[in-house]
Amino acid sequence: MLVVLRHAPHGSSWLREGLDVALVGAAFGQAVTLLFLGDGVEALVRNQQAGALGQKGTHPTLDMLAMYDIEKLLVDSESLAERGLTLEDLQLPVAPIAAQALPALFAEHAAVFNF
Amino acid sequence: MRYALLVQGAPYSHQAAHSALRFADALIARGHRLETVFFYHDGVYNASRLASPPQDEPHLVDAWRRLNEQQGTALLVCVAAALRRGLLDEREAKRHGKQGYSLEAPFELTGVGQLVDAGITHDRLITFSP
Amino acid sequence: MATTSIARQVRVGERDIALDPEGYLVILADWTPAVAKTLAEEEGRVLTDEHWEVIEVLRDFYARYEMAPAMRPLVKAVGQALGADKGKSLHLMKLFPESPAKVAARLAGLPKPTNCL
Amino acid sequence: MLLHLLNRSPASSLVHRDTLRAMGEEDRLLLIEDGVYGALMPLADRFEAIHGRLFALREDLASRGLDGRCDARVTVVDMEGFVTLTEESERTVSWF
Repeated sequence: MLVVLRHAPHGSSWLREGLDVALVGAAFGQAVTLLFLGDGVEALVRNQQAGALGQKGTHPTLDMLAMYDIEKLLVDSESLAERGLTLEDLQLPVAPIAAQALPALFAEHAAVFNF
Repeated sequence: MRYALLVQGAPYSHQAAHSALRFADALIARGHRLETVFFYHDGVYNASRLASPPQDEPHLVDAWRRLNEQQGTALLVCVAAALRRGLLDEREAKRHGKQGYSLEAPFELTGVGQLVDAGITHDRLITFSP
Repeated sequence: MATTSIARQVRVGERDIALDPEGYLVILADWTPAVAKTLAEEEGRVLTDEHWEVIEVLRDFYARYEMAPAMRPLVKAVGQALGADKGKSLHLMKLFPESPAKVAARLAGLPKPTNCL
Repeated sequence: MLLHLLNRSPASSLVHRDTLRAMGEEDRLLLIEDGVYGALMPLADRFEAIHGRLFALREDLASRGLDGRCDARVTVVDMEGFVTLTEESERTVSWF
């Protein structure tokens, strides 16, 4: 299954709730691909912290993905470039994906969850 | 075909729940089966047993209940999203030491695993989001 | 931190530790090995070295990732920390019958699971 | 072939750009809710690349006073047409 994360951390719960779907899918034995697209690429930026009132960030969850055997992590190159980010700015090793490859990615998965 | 809907918008805040209910009626009219509706994110508010809209507005919670009566549609509510937002059935209220409860059958609190399962086992999964 | 209703208190040494209706710690910072021992004794469990090392793995997992693991990642974490022999669900089921991820998480002073799985 | 749903106006949200980049050559796009504002000119030009594969939901156009004002390149469908589009597509992806 493909889980697409398109929202930045902290501003809303979309990123956290999308990650939860990926974790549960993996815990159920599904092969999970994660795609960071649009503002979702902000989830990968280094040096994030907890929010006000102690609201948990999502950065520890990203570190945890490997423990759930979620290893196919893709980031949309164009979304990174638009935001002035490079792969060196990111906390995890992720594979860049070019815009031309996106349609095939959406087409090849049996289930797509777009958050 | 066997359909599942994922509803993520709160009723009366956003059109998502209205659209999902309209789509539900239309797919049933075309002879399909609506087997599952999964409520996630702010969609969990659709399950509030205390919803009290004015008489001259659509009652969305009752509309979901009717789908369950007509089609046996499972109305599944993500327990993790619901508890944070104050939607507890009697059992969870007891488990958390709360008086009163805000969610009841035919809505069921369940895990996200049921959503993943619906995405894989149903012929179609359509998402309505705010 | 979240406030949870206190169902009862349990005496550990000089302190009263608040528990929720299902016996999870109300204040996670209350946890000490003595608290774990008392919670285990209440259920008639005796904690051996093999139990303690799993509890340590769980606490380390939570400190690192801010989330209690489901069964699969717990097995993986135990395997990484304690060796492949122990990184098996059978080993964990033997130590914490019923549900290792839940029972051990309670003894390790982790938050109550959300029942999400 | 996938069906994509978009419920954001291209006048206020850029999510339609990600939608278009994710769409395959056969994929279709249905505008619903506030997405139907994109069915009128000049906003409809944003969808030039998917000419012939762009749809809009009639009841959302009508409730917004826009029925009959759609760009000629947009196919208007009713709720039954929405269901038919989901029948004909392997999967549906929602953008919001």
